[in-house]
Amino acid sequence: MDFSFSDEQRDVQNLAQAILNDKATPERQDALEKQGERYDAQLWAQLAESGLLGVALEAKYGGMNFGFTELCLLIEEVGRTTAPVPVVPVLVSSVLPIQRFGTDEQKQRLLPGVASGELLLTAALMESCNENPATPALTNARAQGQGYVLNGSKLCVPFADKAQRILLSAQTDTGVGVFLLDPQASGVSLAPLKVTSQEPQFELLLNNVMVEAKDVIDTGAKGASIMQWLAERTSTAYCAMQTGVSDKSMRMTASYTGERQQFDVPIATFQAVGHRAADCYIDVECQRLVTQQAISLLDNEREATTEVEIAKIWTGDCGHRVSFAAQHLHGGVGIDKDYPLWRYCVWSRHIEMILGSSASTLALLGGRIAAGRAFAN
Amino acid sequence: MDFSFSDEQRDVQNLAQAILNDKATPERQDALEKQGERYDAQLWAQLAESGLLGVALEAKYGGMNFGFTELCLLIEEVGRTTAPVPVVPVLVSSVLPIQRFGTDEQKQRLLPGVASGELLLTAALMESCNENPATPALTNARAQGQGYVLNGSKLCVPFADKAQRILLSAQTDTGVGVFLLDPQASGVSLAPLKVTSQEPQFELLLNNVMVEAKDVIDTGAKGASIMQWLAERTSTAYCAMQTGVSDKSMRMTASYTGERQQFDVPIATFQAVGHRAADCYIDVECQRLVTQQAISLLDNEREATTEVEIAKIWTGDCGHRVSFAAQHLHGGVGIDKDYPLWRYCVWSRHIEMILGSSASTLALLGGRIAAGRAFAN
Amino acid sequence: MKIEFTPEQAALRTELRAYFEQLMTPELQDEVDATPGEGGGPLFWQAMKKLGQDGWIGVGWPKELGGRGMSDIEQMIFVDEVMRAGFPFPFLTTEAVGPVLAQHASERMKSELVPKILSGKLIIAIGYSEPAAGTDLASLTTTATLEGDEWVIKGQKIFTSLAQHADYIWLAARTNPDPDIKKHKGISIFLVPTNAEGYDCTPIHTLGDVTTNATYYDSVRVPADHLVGELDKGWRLVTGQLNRERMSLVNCGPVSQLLNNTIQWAMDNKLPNGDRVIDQPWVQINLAKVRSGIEVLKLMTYKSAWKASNPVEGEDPMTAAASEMADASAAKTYGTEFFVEAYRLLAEILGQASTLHLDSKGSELRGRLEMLYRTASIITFGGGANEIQRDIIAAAGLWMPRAQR
Amino acid sequence: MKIEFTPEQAALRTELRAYFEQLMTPELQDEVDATPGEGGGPLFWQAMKKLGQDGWIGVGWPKELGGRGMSDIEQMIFVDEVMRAGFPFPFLTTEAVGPVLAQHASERMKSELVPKILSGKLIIAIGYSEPAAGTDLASLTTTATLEGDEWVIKGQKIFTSLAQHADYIWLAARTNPDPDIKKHKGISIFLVPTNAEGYDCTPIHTLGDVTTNATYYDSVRVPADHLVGELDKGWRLVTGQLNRERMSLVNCGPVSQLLNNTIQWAMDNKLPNGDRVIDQPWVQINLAKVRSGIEVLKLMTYKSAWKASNPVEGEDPMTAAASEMADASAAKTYGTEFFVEAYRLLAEILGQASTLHLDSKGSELRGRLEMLYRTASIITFGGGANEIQRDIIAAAGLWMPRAQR
Repeated sequence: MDFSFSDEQRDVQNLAQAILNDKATPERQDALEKQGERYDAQLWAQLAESGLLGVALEAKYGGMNFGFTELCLLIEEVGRTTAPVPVVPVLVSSVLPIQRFGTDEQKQRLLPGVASGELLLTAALMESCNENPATPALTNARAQGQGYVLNGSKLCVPFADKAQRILLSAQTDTGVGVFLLDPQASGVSLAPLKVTSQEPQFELLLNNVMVEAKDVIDTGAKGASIMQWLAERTSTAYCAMQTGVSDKSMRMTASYTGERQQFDVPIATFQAVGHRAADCYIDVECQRLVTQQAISLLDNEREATTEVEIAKIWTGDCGHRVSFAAQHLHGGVGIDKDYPLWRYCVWSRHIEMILGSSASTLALLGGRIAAGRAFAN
Repeated sequence: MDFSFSDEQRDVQNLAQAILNDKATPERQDALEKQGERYDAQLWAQLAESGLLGVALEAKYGGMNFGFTELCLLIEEVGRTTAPVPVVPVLVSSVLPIQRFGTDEQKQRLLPGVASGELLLTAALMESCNENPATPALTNARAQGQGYVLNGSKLCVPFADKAQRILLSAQTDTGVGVFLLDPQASGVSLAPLKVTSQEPQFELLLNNVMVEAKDVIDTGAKGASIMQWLAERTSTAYCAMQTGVSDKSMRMTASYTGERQQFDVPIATFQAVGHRAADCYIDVECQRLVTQQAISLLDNEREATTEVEIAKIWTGDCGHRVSFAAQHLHGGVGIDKDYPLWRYCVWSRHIEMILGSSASTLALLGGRIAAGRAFAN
Repeated sequence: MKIEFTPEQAALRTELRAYFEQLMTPELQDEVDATPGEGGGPLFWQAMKKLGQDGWIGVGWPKELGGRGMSDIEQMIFVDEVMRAGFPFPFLTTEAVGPVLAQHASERMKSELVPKILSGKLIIAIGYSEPAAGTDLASLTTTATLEGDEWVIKGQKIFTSLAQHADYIWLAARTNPDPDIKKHKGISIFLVPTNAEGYDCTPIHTLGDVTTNATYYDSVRVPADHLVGELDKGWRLVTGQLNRERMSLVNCGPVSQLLNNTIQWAMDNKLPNGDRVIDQPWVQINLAKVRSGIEVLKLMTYKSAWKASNPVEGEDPMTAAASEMADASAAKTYGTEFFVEAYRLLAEILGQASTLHLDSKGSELRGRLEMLYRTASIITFGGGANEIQRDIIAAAGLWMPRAQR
Repeated sequence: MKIEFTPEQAALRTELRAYFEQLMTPELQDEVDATPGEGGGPLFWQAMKKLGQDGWIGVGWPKELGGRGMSDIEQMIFVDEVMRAGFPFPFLTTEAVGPVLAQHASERMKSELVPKILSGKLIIAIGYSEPAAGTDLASLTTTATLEGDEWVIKGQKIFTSLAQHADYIWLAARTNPDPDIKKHKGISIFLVPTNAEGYDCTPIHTLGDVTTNATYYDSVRVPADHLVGELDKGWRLVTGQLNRERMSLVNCGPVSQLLNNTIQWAMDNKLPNGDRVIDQPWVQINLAKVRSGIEVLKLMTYKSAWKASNPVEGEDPMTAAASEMADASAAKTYGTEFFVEAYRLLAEILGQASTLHLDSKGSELRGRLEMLYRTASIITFGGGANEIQRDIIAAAGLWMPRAQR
C-alpha cells in the first residue's frame, strides 16, 4: 500500500497545472465557446510541446515513458480547469489500445504524431441504446480482399471531424473486430451533435466504408476483450477527470460561501451550509480513493473490473451531488454563465453519463456479485 | 377530494387516544415486558368494552358499522403509543377477510367474540423466504372427506398461541385455498420466536392437520385474490400504524432537543439539528399522505395495488429514516430502555419488514410500470 | 376523507387535458422549446389571447374581479394541466401579482392593467432580488423617493425573469431609509413601466439557457399612483402569496408527463440483445422511484388546495397559519429536491443520449432531460432557499426554538 | 502510488485470518454472541490470555514498551482481521488508553498495569460522558480534589461501557474549578480502581442489548500517583487519540464479513418459484450498493494508516494536522452513516427473517442484522457526534469560517 506520488509524478502534475492554469482560463474558454467550438488548438500544441501528450507513450514514439497513473494526473488537472482539450478520447481511448494491441506499423504511423500534437485520434464507443463498446450491435464489418467493409452507425463520437483515425468496434463473422477508421474515407458521413458539455461530438454513419488491412487491429477473436480493456481505462480516466471537476467545484463553493454575506454574516457560518459542503468533502474523498485504486490496479495490469465499476458508481454519484450542492450553495451566481461554475456542472454530467450511469453500473456489479465474482475480500 | 375527518371519525380517534394514552403508558409496557409477554389483556378488554374492537364490524356482529378508515385511525393511535395489543393481526388480517369472504356461519361464530374481546383470531402470512401469502409454497392442503388435511409450515405468526383460529393459505389441487386453522388441533405445533418488536410470534408446523369443512373459506379458485385483498389491507394498516409511530418519534425528538442543553444552548437551535428534524417532518407528511390515499381507496373498494405499493415503499423509508434520526438526535437517551423511544424504533423495523421491504416493493412497482399498469395519471 | 377526484373534478381534468392538447400545436411546441420556460414568441401571444377569450386566465380570481371564481382544487387541476402540457403560462402575472394588484393598486392602474392581464396581453416581471439581497431579501437597497407627485427610483435588480417580455416590473424598493427600523419595514411595491426613461435591462445568460435579466433603475420616475398598497408596508405583499407560490413551484404535472414519456420511450426502444430498455430491472426500479415520489407531490398540492377552501372549524388561527406555512415549506423542499433526483433517475435510463440537446440530431424526449439537468437547481435556492424552508419547518411545524440571527 | 497489498502484507493478512478462524471456536462464538460487543466471559478471558501469549496484544506499541512495533498498515490489517472474526478485542484498553498510560502514567502504575494489559488480563473502561456533558464533553462536572496525598473524586459518569468487566476506570475529572478559565482547561485524567470505596456501577439497559453503565464516585479516594500526565492538562490526553479512535470505529472488517455471509445466504436459499434469492435483481443492486460502499471504507482506513507512517515531506505541520483531522472526521461520518444504510440494505434481502433475534428459532446469519439494527445508531452520535464531525470537516478540510459558539 503506497498512496504517495513519486517525484516524477509530482513533476507531471505541476507541469500540467502550470500550463492549464495559465492557458485554460475562464476568459479563454468563454472566447472559444463564443466562436462556436470548445477546442483549444493552441493549448493542445503547448501540451505537446511540454511533452505531456506523450506522458504515457513509450520513448520510441516520442513519449515520456510513464504509465496510466501519470496520464490520469494530467487528466485530473484538465478536469480541475475544464480545459477544452480532448485528453480522454485521444490519449486514453485510442492511443492506449493502439500502443498495446496495435501493429508496429500502426504505432509508428500514428503515435509519434499524437505526441507531437500533429494529429488527433479518437474512438467511437457508443451506439444508440448501446453503451458497451464490447458488444457492437449497429455496426458490422465484412471481410473484402485484404480489408473490411463497414456499415452502421455510432453516436456521440468526440472530435470525429478532426481525427486522423477513429477507433471503433464492429460485428464480424468471427466476433467483434476493432478497426481504425479514416473519417475522410468514402461512405463516411458525420453529423454534428449538440451536447450538454459542449464537447464537439458527431453522429457517424458508415455506408460501405472500406478499411484497409493496415488499419485493422483485430478481426474478431480478441476484439471484445480489447474493447473491454479500453472501456475500463476510458471509464477510469473520466473518473480521474471527475476528481478534478468535483474537487474544484467544492473549493469554489467553500470560498464563495466564505465571502458571500447574507443576514450580515458569511453564509458559510450557517451550519446547514457548512455541512452541505462537508458532505461534498466526504464525497470527493470517497470518489478520489476508489478512482486512485482503479488507476493503480489498471496501471499494473491487474484484473480490476470490480474496482473500475465501483469507481464509476462513485463518480456518477459524487459528480451529481457535488454539482448540485455547488449550484445550490452559490445561488444565482452558480448558474450565471459569467461565473465559471457552470462548466464544472456540465462536465460532471458528461462524465456521469459516459459508458454507463451509476444505476446501470450498480446492476452490472450486482450481477458479478451474484456470479460469485465480487466478494468483499 | 376530501382530506377531512367526519365527526364520527374524530370521535373514534378521540376515544382511542383517551384509552391508549391512559392505559398504554411506558410504565405499563415496561412492566408487561418484564413479565415476559408484550400483550395487554386488560387493555384489550377495555378496547372491547369501548366498542373499538368492533369499529369496522357490521352492527349484527356487535360492531360499530364503520369502515377501514375508522379502523386505521385506531391503528394509528396504537402506533402512536406502541400499545401492546394485536390490532392488525386480529382486526385486519383475519377479521376483515372473514367478514367479506367468510360464510354466514363463520361470521356468526367468530366475529361477535372478537368484538366483545372474548376471542382472538390471527393470520399466518409468511413462510421462510416467502412473504407473499397469495403464493403459499411450503404449505399444502388436500381434500379429505368434507374437510382438508394440511401440511407444511408458516413463520412469524403473531399471537398464534392465543388465537381461536389462524387464517392461512395453502396450495390445493385447484389453486390456493384459504383456511381457518384451529391451533389446538392435533398435528399443530407452535414454537415461540424472539423478534425485534417483542411481539409474541410463533413458528407454526402442520403435520397432517385436519381442517373441517366449516373452517374452509376458499378451496382454491379465489384464494389467491382473497389473500391479495387481505395483504393489501394488512400492509396499509401497518402503514397507518407507522404514521403514528413516526409522528410520535419525531415530536419526542423535537421536544427533547428543545430542552437538552449543550454548549449552553438547547441543541434544537443548532441548524443541523433543526434541519434533521425538518427532514423527519417532510418524511412523516409524505408517508401520511400516501397512506391516507391508500386507506381511502381501499375503504371504497377501488383497485389500489399501485397506491398500496407506494404507501408501503414510503412507510419503509420513512420508518427507517425517522427511527435513526430520532435515535441520533436523542443521543444516549434515545437508546436507554428507561426512556420510551426505543419501542418506537423497534416497531418501525417491524412494520418496515412485514410483507415486503421498500426495496422489494419498488421492484414490484417497477414490474407493474413495465407492464403498462402504473403510468402517472 | 375521500382522496380521489369527484366525478366533476375528473370531468374538468379531462376537458382541460383535451383543451391543452389542442392548444399546444407542434408549431407552438417548437416555439416554446426554443425559449425554455419563457414564452414571448408570436404563437405564445396568440395562444394567450385565445386563453383569455376562452376564459382560462384568472380562473381562481373572484368573479367580481373578472375571474372564474374557481375553487382551489379546480384551480389546482387547471395548473396541473397547463403545466403538464408544457405551455409557459405566466402564473406570476396571473396568479401571484395579478390578484394582489387587482385588490391593492390605485384605481387608475387597476382599470388599465386588469383587463389586459385577463385578456392575455400583459406580462409583469418581478423585481425583488438584488446582487447583495437574495435569500436575505429584506436587505434590499434600491430606493424610491417622493419628489413632487413622482417617485424617483434608484438601484439595481438581478434575476428579473421575463423582464424582456414584460410591460411592467413589480418592484420592491426601500421607501423608509431610517436605519433604526427593522429592515423588512420601510419597503414598498411599485409598478414600473419598462418603457420609462432611466430603465434598462440587460440579459444574464444562465447554465439552463433560461435568459434572465439584470434591470437598472437610474432615477426612473413614475407617477405617485404607481405605488401599490400602503407606503412602507410592501413586505406584506411580498410575503403574502409565498405559501401558494411555493406550492406552485412543485406542481407534479410536468414531471408526471415526463415520467410517462420516459416509460413509453423505454417500452419502444430496444437493447442490442433484443430486450426492450424497460425490461432491465434497474430501469424499472428507477421508474418506480420516480413514480412513488410523484404520488406524494400530487397529494401535497391537492391537500394544500383543499385546505385553502376548507379551514378546520374552531382551529386557532395562529396554529393554522403555522401548519400551512410548514406544509408549504415541506412541499417546496421535498418537491424541488425530488425533481433533481427524478430527473437524474430518468436521465440514467436514457444514458448518454440524455446529454443530447433538443436542437441536436439524436436527442430524445425533445431534449427535456438534457435541459432539466441545467435548470433543476434554480428552484432549490430560488423561491426561498431550502435552508430557509427547513428553518421554517422546524419552527412552525415542530415548534423548535431557533437560533438568534 | 500502488494501492494494493505488498506480498508481505498479504501474507500477514492470510496468517491472521487463519489464526482468528481457529481462535473463534463455536463455543467462544456463542459466548460472544450472548453479550454483543462486550466479551468478559470465561472463554473470552481464555482467548485474551492466548492472544497475549502469542504476542497479539499491543501489536502497534513500540517494542520498548513491550509491543510488536508494527507499522500502521500492519496494525490496520490486524484490526481488520480481529474485527472481521467478531472477537470483542478490547481496543480501547490496548490501543487507545494503553499506549498513553504506558507513556504518561506514574512509574508505579505503569509497572503494575502494562504487563497485565499486554498479557490480556486487564480491561480499562473510559469515564468521560456525564448526564449533562455528552457532545459538549468539556463541560464535565465530576471533580477531583487533592486532600493530603490522595485525590477525592466526586461525581457521576454515564455510558461507562465495559465498567462491569474493568479493573480500572480511565476517568476525566475537573481539577481546576476556576470559572474564569476556559472549560476544557483544568481537566485531569485519573486511574480509578473499580474496587475503591465509594465507587458504584449500575447497568443501563439499551435498545441494542449492549449493557453500558452509570458509574458513581461518592468521595472515592485514590493515591496521588493515580493522576495520569500533568495536572489540569488532561484534555490533551482525551483528544490526542481522537483521530485514530474515529478511524477504528469504521473498520470495514465486520461489514465485509457480513456482506459475504449475506451473499452466500442469498445464493443458498430459494424462493417459491425455485429461483435463488440472489437471482432477484433488486437483491443484486442492494448487494452492489453495500459492496461499493465498503470499498471506500477499506481505502479510507488504509490511507489513514499509511499517512501515519508516511508524513508528506516538507508539509506545513498545521496543514497536515488539519487534513488528518478532516479525513478522520470524514471517515467517521461516512462510515457510521454507511453502516446504518448497509445494514438496512442487507436486512431487506432477508426480509422479515431479519427481525428474528439470534436466540430465536429461524434466525439467519446468527441474528447479526437483527442486532445491528438496534446498535447502529450508537456510533453516529457517540465517538463525537456526526454534527461535530461535519463542523470539523468544513473548518479543517475546507477552511470555511465557523459560527461563534
